[in-house]
Amino acid sequence: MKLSTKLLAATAMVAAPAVHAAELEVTHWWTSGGEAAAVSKLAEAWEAAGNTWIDGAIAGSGGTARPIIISRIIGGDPMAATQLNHGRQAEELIEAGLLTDLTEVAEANNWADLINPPSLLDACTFEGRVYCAPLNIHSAQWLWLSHDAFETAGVDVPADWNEFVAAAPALEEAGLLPLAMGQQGWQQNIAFGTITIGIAGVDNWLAVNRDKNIEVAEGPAYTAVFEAVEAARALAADSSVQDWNLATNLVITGQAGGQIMGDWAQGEFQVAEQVAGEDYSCLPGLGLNAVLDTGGDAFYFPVIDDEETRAAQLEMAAMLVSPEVQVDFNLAKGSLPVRGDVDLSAANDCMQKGLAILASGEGILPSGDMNLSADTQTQVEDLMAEFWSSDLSAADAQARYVDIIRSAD
Amino acid sequence: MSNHSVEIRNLDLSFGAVEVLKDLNLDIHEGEFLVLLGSSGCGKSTLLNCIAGLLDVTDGQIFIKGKNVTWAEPSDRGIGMVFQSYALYPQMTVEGNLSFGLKNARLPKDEIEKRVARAAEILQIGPLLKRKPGALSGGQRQRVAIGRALVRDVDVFLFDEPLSNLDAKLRADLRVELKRLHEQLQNTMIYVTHDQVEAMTLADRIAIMKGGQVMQLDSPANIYNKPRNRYVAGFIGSPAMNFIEGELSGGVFKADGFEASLAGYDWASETPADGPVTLGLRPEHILTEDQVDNGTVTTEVLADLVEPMGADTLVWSSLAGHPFRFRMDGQATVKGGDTVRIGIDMTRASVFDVTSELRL
Amino acid sequence: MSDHVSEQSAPAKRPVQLFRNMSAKIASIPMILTALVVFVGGTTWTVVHSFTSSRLLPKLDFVGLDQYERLWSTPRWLISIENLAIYGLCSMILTLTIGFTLAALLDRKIRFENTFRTIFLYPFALSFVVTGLAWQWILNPDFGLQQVVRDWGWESFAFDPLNNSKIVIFGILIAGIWQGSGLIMCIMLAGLRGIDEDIWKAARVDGIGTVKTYLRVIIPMMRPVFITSLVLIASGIIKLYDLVVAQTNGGPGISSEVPAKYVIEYMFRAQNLAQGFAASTMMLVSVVVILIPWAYLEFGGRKRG
Amino acid sequence: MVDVAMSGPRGPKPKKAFSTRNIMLYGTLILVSVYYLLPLYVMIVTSLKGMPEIRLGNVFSPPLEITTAAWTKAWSEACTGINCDGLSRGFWNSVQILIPSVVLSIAVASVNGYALSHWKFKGSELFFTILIIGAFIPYQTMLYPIVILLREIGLMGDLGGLVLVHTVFGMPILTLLFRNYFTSIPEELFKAARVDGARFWGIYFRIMLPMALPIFVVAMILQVTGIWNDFLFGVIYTKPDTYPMTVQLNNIVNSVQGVKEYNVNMAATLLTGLVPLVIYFASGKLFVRGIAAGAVKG
Repeated sequence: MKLSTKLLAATAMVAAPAVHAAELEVTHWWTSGGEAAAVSKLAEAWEAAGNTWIDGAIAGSGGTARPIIISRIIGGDPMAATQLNHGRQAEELIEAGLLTDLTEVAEANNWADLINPPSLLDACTFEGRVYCAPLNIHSAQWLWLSHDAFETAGVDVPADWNEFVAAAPALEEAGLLPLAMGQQGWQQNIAFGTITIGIAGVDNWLAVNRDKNIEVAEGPAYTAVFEAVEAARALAADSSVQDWNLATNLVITGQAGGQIMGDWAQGEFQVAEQVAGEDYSCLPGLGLNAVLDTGGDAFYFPVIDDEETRAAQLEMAAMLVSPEVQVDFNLAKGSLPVRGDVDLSAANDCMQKGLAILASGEGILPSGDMNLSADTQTQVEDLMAEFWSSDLSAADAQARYVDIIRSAD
Repeated sequence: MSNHSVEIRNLDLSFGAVEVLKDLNLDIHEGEFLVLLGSSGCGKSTLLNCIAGLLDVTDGQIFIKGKNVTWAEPSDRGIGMVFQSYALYPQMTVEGNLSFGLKNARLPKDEIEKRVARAAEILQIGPLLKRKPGALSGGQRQRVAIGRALVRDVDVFLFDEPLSNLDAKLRADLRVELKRLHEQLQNTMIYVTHDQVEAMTLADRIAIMKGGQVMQLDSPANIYNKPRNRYVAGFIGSPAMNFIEGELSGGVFKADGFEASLAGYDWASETPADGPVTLGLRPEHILTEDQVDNGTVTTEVLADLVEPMGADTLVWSSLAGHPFRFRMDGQATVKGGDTVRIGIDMTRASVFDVTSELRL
Repeated sequence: MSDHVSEQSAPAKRPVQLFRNMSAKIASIPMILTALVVFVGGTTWTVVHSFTSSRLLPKLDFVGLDQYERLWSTPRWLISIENLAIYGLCSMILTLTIGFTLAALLDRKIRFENTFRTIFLYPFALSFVVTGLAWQWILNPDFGLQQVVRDWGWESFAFDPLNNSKIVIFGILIAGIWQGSGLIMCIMLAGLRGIDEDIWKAARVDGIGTVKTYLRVIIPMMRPVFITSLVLIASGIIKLYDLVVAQTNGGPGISSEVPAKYVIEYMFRAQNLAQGFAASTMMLVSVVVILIPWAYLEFGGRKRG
Repeated sequence: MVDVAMSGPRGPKPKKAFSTRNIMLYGTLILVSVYYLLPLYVMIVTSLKGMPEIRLGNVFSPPLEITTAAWTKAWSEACTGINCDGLSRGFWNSVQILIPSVVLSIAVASVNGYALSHWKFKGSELFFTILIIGAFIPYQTMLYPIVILLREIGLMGDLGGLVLVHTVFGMPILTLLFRNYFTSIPEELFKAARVDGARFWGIYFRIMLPMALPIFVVAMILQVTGIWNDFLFGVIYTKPDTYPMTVQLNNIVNSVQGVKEYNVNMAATLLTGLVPLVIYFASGKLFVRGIAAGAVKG
């Protein structure tokens, strides 16, 4: 039996016509224009092989979709495939034997060699077995800058975070908002993480996030981080928007100098027909440390007690990592592919910067998802939400941060 | 101006297109107990509400103690009112119910206490003062409701069917108490009811109402003996008056197989012309057994059905083709199917015009 | 003696206790199952798991009161509690006041009563998500009310509750009351219509003013109506979630967080089921603490009345 | 009568149309109406504008150029994932969920309320109290226990499971309403029927049901509103093919990436709210009467 499915997976790999038509229900939370376009690439590829894609989109990010996905998995009536952020989220589902083992597909398709950075596959691996198919890479450590705004203020477009902070008074004088910031914990947490990498450096970041080193979290490097965030808070004091894309819009329209946001922000610039380098700039790692994390999306396949479905699930897993799908999907989504052997010359300046960092193999960080549990992340986000929107002092915030890291698991 | 306590002039009241009171006039004497009597929907309660100022009149005037109160607020009219449902404030004690209006009028405390004490004494509700209405019986509640009117120290009391929520025995008791109260206080009282026994026993005068108009305003005796029209005749008296259609011809009433001279009848005006009339005979005025020959005319009827009622016996039969009931002594031994000889005193009868239905 | 006789004869004739009212018991099975299995069973399950370290999946590895200790030292939970207290208190007072006042106004024999009543009631047909969105849009400082007033010439006018962490809970309150007060108005109106007309007449004869009659006579008479309303309002308050998510999503910062949102986010976003269960246990405890005295008053009071 | 010429006020007390009382009364009502109507107005106006106009103007200004594009888009073009057929996809699904859920939940709750009012048995009040406390539990905290329950009885992912969940969570308030209503029906009627030999079901169907129309209307309105507006249960206990309309609404409204199309959001919101709104507008008077019968008494 195992052999036959292996064979099936192998045939899928070489894109031979499928032996049978499968109907798979796929749950995800990609519902915006660009995202939906990207999903439809997946669906097209899947249906081109003679299968049927039943779309189970649920908007509202993981917060809305996750209880639905998990309820259905533990309710014994799961979807055939589902998006989940890879990382530690799925560990318990794997332990409970609720997710399909994809190791045979991974081995047949040589994922171990192809997937770059390898940390993505590591995140899918649990006790030596592979349980998810990585789909793309998103990185969060970007500073987006509006050329218009700096022109109005009469200063040069900054090349890194320190210049940006120095230019802020000029922006304020010109009646502009220096830093656009959506008033939501996860956005503020991204800014915090990005500033940490920029100010405290990668080693300190890893010490705290990966190794849970309390001394570093209490130490002067992190004190500087919290002070920098406190300063950034002052720069964003007048930013009253909630959604990240509305904050991005402030940068696009030149009302704000910059925004710290993940690479998905450039989709907004593209929609507004702005050109990277002319209308806006992007600085990975705040221009201080050219470092990117490698978060992203992955697909998991809940166990369904039906051999045909299982075969189809393996077929889909193989398809998701295949070069054609990787290119089509990531160009539509604006994210980076999970394998280094595909051609993305169509990508724009900012994407190329990201690709270059990936290709160099240096400055690649595992995403927070892979280091901190969702529980700890939520606590940090709550802390950041409070810190950014209140007058909590840097010292107090750091003390509470240390508490969270100390109890992190 | 007059010794009239309440005067009502040309009162009209309509709700939309429905005329409830039509050009109504009524004078009520000082210290009089006036009962407004009528079946439901006759406008009697509406009239009372107009007097109280709870309803705005459409046209006309209302005077109380010679003062025009047509536009005055109910509380400024010098009236007290007792309602059918008692309308006690359920969350206040009896004392609170009695004193609430007075406190609101900012009367001095000792004056309030004095009045409450007096009302409590008159109505014998002293022991109940600290209780709430929920803990009282129906009769007690009604006394408290009367007390609430009493403490207002007013000239005119208005009663809106105050006894109709009580059982028969209590009703009879309270009726007597009300009569005593009136004798003691000598206030003007206007009392609405649909119960003719209440009306006959309590009233100095009764106003019989129908269709928003007063049919007859008179003493209970006159209303009973000389009803002004056929409606009043039929309404007052239980069992109801018998009506026999016939002809008046030279002072003699003629119907199918029945003839009786009306000599000695107290005509409303001079002896009317011959023509169709209705003869009204009260069941209790029919003479039977050894009294038969005291009547001005005698005849025989067939008893269909006999209802012994203890004190007397009601016999159902027919006379001149019309249903005919009469009352006999309670000990009478008549059975259904018997032929009974009866006597009729035509001077106590009533004769009505067929078209105008007025008493002739 | 007679007691003795009835004692002797009654048990012989009476069927076995269990089979009395058999149809009624059979018909009540759905209710009994719901009460026992879903509500008692479900909450017990929740309470038991709140003493564990369950993460993504429920597990029975007990850790004692750890979750509760963490809960009560979490600023976000404390803010949530405080917000719920403010919202709950204001919402109860305002909803009752507004509901009653509107009902009283409608009860004054006015024209267009149906129109007004429909206007006050229609928001109840809309979900909290819709309510939150509409009010988020109106209270948006750049497009909404604040901007309109500024356009009228009052340049310094500031009303941006959704962006001001000190008053954000009142921004939510505005929307919450908008949605919920119509039903309360309806209940109050029904209660007012049930009041004996004669009471009003008696008060007028006594010379009591309209407002005073409402305050001193009518409102005390409507105690059961107020209790029904309070139960409805309270059950809505404790469940407050969708509205906050749609309107502010807890922001700015964590200044408009509420307990139900804490529960749900810790269960699903943070994947710390036990923490969420601990929080929902606390909510349940407070419900029981509030409800039991009420039930006692309500059912105890009825026996006396 | 003698003194016809008596002077003084006559006829109705003159009322000024603009008396202080009326100004206060109607003034308050109109002011409050503005508060209640404002969101509806804003939703309608916004849904009729184009996006550029929304960005420029304020939310209250009427549309300069009326366009129904947003409505069309919300109904038949907006995308949910890769399916771009708007809300229309969910409408019939919602109806299919709505009807059995409303019928079953009302049927069960009315029988409960009837048993609790006239057929009390040992413990019935206890179960009722538990039920009422259940009304206070946020649904979301019960998700997992319910999932496990449905899994055990094999109704997970089935329309039947969803109907069951709606019945369970509608039960507390509905049972309360029915219990109060049936309690207010005179005991004598119930006794008379028993003397006539009617039993539990006989009395329910022949005496109680025909008298309970107003409360059924209230229950129906509450359930239609609640179930139609439900998102959480609808999305968890069904599958993509049978997702209710609210899932599409959520997807349209909550798409976090890309530009927020407020006009489409508002149109979608109005479209989704249309069914309960129509029911409210159509049955306003009955609703008040039913509420009077079920909520106020007892």
